[in-house]
Amino acid sequence: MKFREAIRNATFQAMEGDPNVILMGVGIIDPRAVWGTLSGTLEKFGPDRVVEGPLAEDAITGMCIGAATLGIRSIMVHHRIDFVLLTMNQLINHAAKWRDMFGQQQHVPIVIRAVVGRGWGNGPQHTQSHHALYSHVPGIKTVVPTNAYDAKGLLLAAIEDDEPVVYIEHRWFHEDEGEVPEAYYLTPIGKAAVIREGTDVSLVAVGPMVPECQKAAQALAEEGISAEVIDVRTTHPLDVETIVKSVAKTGRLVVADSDWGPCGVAGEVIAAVTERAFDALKAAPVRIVWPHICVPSSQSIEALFYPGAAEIQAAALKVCSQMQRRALVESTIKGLDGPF
Amino acid sequence: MKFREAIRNATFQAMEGDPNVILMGVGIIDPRAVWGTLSGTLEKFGPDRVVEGPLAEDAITGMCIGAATLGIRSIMVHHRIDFVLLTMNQLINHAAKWRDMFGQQQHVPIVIRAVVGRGWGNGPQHTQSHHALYSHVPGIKTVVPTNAYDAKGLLLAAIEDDEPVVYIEHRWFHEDEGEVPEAYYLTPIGKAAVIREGTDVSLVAVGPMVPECQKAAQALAEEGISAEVIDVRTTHPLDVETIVKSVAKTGRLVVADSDWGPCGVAGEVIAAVTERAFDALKAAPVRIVWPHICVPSSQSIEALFYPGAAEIQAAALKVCSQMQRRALVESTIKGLDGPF
Amino acid sequence: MVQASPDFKRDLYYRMLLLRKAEESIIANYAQREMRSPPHMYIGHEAVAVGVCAALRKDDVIFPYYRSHGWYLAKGGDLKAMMAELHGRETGCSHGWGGSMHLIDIAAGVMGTSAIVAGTISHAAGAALAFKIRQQDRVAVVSFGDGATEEGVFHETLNFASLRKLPVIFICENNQYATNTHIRDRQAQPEIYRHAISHGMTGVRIDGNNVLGVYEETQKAVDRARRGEGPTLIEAMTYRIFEHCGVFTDYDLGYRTEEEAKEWQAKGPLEQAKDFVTEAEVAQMSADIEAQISEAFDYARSSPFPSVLFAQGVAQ
Amino acid sequence: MVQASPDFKRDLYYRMLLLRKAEESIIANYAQREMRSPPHMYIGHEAVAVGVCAALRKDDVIFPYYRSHGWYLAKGGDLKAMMAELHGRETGCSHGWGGSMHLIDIAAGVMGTSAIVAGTISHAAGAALAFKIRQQDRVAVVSFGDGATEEGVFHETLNFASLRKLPVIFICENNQYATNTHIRDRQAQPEIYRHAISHGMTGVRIDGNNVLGVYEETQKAVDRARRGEGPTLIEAMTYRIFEHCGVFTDYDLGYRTEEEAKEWQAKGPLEQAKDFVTEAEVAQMSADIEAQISEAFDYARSSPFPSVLFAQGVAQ
Ligand SMILES: Cc1ncc(C[n+]2csc(CCOP(=O)(O)OP(=O)(O)O)c2C)c(N)n1
Ligand SMILES: Cc1ncc(C[n+]2csc(CCOP(=O)(O)OP(=O)(O)O)c2C)c(N)n1
Ligand SMILES: [Mg+2]
Ligand SMILES: [Mg+2]
Repeated sequence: MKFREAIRNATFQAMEGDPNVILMGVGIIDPRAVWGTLSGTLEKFGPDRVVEGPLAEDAITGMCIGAATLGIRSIMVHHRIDFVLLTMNQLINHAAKWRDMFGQQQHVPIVIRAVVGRGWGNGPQHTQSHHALYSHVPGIKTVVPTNAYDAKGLLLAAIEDDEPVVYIEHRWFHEDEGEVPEAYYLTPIGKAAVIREGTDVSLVAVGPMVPECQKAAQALAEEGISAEVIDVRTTHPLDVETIVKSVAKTGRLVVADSDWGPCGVAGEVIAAVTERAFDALKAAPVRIVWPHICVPSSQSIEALFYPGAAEIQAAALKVCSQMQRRALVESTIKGLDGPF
Repeated sequence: MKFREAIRNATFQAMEGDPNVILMGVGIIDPRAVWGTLSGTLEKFGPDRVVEGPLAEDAITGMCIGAATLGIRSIMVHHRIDFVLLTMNQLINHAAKWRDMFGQQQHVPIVIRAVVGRGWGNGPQHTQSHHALYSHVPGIKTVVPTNAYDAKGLLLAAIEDDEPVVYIEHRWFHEDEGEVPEAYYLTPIGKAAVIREGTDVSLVAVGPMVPECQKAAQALAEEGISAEVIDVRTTHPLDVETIVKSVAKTGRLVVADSDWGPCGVAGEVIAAVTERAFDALKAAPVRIVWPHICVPSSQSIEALFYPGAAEIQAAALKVCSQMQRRALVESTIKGLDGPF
Repeated sequence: MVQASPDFKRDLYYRMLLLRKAEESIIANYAQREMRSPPHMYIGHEAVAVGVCAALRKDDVIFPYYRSHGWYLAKGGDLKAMMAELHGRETGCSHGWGGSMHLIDIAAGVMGTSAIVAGTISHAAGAALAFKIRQQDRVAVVSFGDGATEEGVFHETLNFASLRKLPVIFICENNQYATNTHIRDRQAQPEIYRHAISHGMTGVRIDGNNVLGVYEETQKAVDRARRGEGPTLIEAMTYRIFEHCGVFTDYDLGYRTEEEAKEWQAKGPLEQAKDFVTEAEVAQMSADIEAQISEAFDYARSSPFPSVLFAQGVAQ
Repeated sequence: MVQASPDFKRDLYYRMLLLRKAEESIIANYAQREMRSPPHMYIGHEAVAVGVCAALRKDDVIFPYYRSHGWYLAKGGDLKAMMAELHGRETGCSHGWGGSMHLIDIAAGVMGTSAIVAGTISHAAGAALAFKIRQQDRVAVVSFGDGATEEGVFHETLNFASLRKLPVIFICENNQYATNTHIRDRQAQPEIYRHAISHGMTGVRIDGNNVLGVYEETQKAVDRARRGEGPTLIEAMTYRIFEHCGVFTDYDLGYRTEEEAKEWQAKGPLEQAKDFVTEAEVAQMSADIEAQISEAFDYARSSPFPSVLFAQGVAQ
């Protein structure tokens, strides 16, 4: 089934299985039903559980928190993640604080489903991906599914989680087909997936950079370089163990993120690996991220803006070339003899 | 002059020097005048330039942007940085986008002066320091002065800057005395300061961790370890050159930040250094950051929460011990002779 | 207007006295630096919390703002746990994590408090939505100041609550100041209740220092809410006697006059209710309350401090 | 009501026709995939932008919303630069960085546009504050939809503008839908202008498809603003003919009927103004406008694409 259908499937299963699960958002009763991900929910569950809000994202988020104190598990849907910025006060000053601030007596099981746009000149305000912002603050978890299977598994896990989870959904995955069991299942939050095994270099990717890394790994294989590809899936809490294990094997790290660099998830991966597996690193890690400027509208500069498989491949070759040089050096030295 | 007086001094000089500079904020005409940093501004410049807003941080921030399109340079003052979260839509979706989104035709020279609290049970909602969030997004600069001299120099530089600058001010620096010239001067944004020279380990610090690193460096000196201390001063754009230069010399890095770790500035420093100066690193870098949980209210757990000089010193010893071991190893090997 | 029974009136007085004396005990002991938390005194506002909560059931819920001591006690929050929280102890109502601005007592229906102005307004509407979804006849109440109504979320929430006819009651405690700025410097049209009307819901302005009046107006709102007739905004005019945050008066600051405060004190909550009780009854109530308070202080002071940052199951 | 001269009326008609035909040309050419930017069509709303801008001076400023083609042209924005922007070219009014939702022409007073609903409401108040500080008699105008008034910032800004008597005019283009959700599902009290009154400022509801009426009401508001008598909210009732975003109609979606659209079209901006002009005049205007448009398209298509990400002096 398609990625979008997997989201719909998970939403129906969660709402059928637990009367406390509701949908909230702006434009969710729109006949277009958030690109089809919510088709039929209004008909099936009615306006009390498919709660169309006015254009009041901040208040709606606060209502999710208030309802949560009574046991309601809200899925707050945003057509674009950029709009979540209107709710930062409720999300970071409130939802993220409720558990600790009241000594573990309150929990706010809310899911913030935020869709990321890209292309067709959407421009600077409709193409951001703020997973780094949400990954920074304690009390929030952040997941970024990249295939239909995880789209369902992570959404169900997010709904089951007792703390706020930001579920970041890239619109250009919506059409992707994948194997999705009809049965209810969870993709564990906080666990990365090794989606391709390799021995020379670890390619760690977030969201849309996962398919790019797979492409790059293919190309690298043809050049005799064996790349391991890891889909972080959860940007916080980050599955450092899985990543470190991979780097311990390969000794080389390239991190690809669909976001800006500074204080981003790619940098976090590099920092965490360097702290924990410094001795395993054979070369300087590299991050492939967005140029540090707004996302432009025009196709010509948009093309210059987004990095992809080619940049990842080049970075992988660079970190591996150093290995080869060292190998080379050693081998030549080994052959030396005599005083000349 | 005191840190707080340096801010007041800079504010007066900027407003006297340029009629386009104004103050905006909630409670800025309060007789307490934002802990004295604005005393006398209302009397001197009047209500048209010392603009008391209602409790409407989001609208006021938007007004700063609109006024900026007409050439007004606003200093928006928040008694607590936590309140800036109410303005994220205007700050990140708008102010940070205005330059690029309109092809460099618009500029929003606004300063967001945000005060960070700590202690006396202020609790989870009044003690955050979000410099990482603002350092992530292109189109915003973020500075964190740690002494009276820079408090004035960075504020004046922020006001002169044509793009939005978040000026993060730690309340417990307010009382600190320092040499502050009466003359107008700028502390360049994007330049770190080497405040203590050393050769064995680089201690890179943000905000309140700067004095802690100085304390730690003192203690380390007594143990025969020469620590270099760097005050980043600007968390974005980060002065990577200065930090890399230091690590190239010392080969060891400890980063101390008064914030949470994931996707934070400390991790960014480690990532940037590892990318650019991997071969210079002799040991795994270490970051000293907040535990990943909300800031607690009670003094007993607050004491467990905030790391300080002791943790920095211990981390420095750890990264240096590896050096010593190696040195030791080398020296013993040198002494070796014979087949036993 | 219904005839309130003498017992009921006595009870209202007793509760207001409890709030007053509890805070006076905080003021009296604050200098000992054992209560390390910024206290926003409720003294002068007591009739609002007591009058409102008198019209609520135990299973109704409240979402007070940071000026929450009074609300916590009026809704039946545990006095010992409150004093322990102010002392930062493990036995505090938030186990020492919240402090004065973050009192909670879920069993009593005190669901959450925020140090962010207007932070809980939308929470109450969310709780009311939960009641509506479950077809329960429970009511959610939120309290906030006059300044809070300047935050956009106030209007966003009124619109939604009115649109969905949610069982929520908005209590605006209009003491005319936001910190030290007068409402005339902040609001163009300072009759706050009128915003309710432009959002298509009931809005009234009342004397917030008249506890019976507050009770009666709230009772009407509660009845409407339980009948599914939607929300109400009650603008309760009152006055803060002490400084915005802290245990002192602040007439020296010059943003208000001592005369103004004195006038309000003359028509204060206890003053307006003094014929609810005899002097003998007051003396007896005082003795009873003071005993509870000293017991609460002993409990707080003898309680352990919290000692771990990460509770069971919280990822480090 | 003043007597508008025939010339003036002809001019209003001409401007509305320019807006209409400019967008029709976008629709006609959109399928060629050269304009890669989400277009929010203004067709049906023309009388609002044209009527408002007719009452403004060149040195007055506007902050339109994303449905901005009409506002940009009505305020005198350059047609060629607009078409070049839609084509993503270097010569575009935002040099290709903004696209359809981010038109700007500082010389003409089009100061900035946002794709975030309600994003520019506070900007206009800020510009008005700048005029007040400088004691200039200029006026700032912001346009936004009915949905935008649900965002808290709408109320935050009205309160401040009213409090400070800022020379700002709030134009709400009430087309009854936010994307595909009807106002009855979003607002409890849908007479939006009434919120202005509860914020202590002038608010009126008018027929937004009557260009003369819009002009006259705006002129009154402008006069008040220039005299320092404060802001006005004008709720202009109008209707969107095409889909929320895109170049097609969407009656098939079922959230509205074609009949409803037809009724509104019958009293549309051009229809109501048709006796401002003779058929011959319309023919001549059309020819003139079409010539400008094809020139603008040629200009756009022959312009280079932007080629650098980082402009001079922008830190990489
Ligand atoms: C969003 C936000 N802005 C500013 C503050 C700082 N602040 C704390 S209390 C307060 C005054 C609030 O006044 P009001 O709502 O009238 O309540 P009162 O304290 O008078 O009871 C302010 C400005 C805050 N806590 N939150
Ligand atoms: C803050 C925000 N929330 C949601 C959206 C998505 N969105 C774009 S336009 C729109 C409808 C706005 O309706 P209205 O304000 O009436 O303007 P109209 O499009 O009808 O002219 C919505 C919900 C957005 N752009 N910004
Ligand atoms: Mg008040
Ligand atoms: Mg509309």
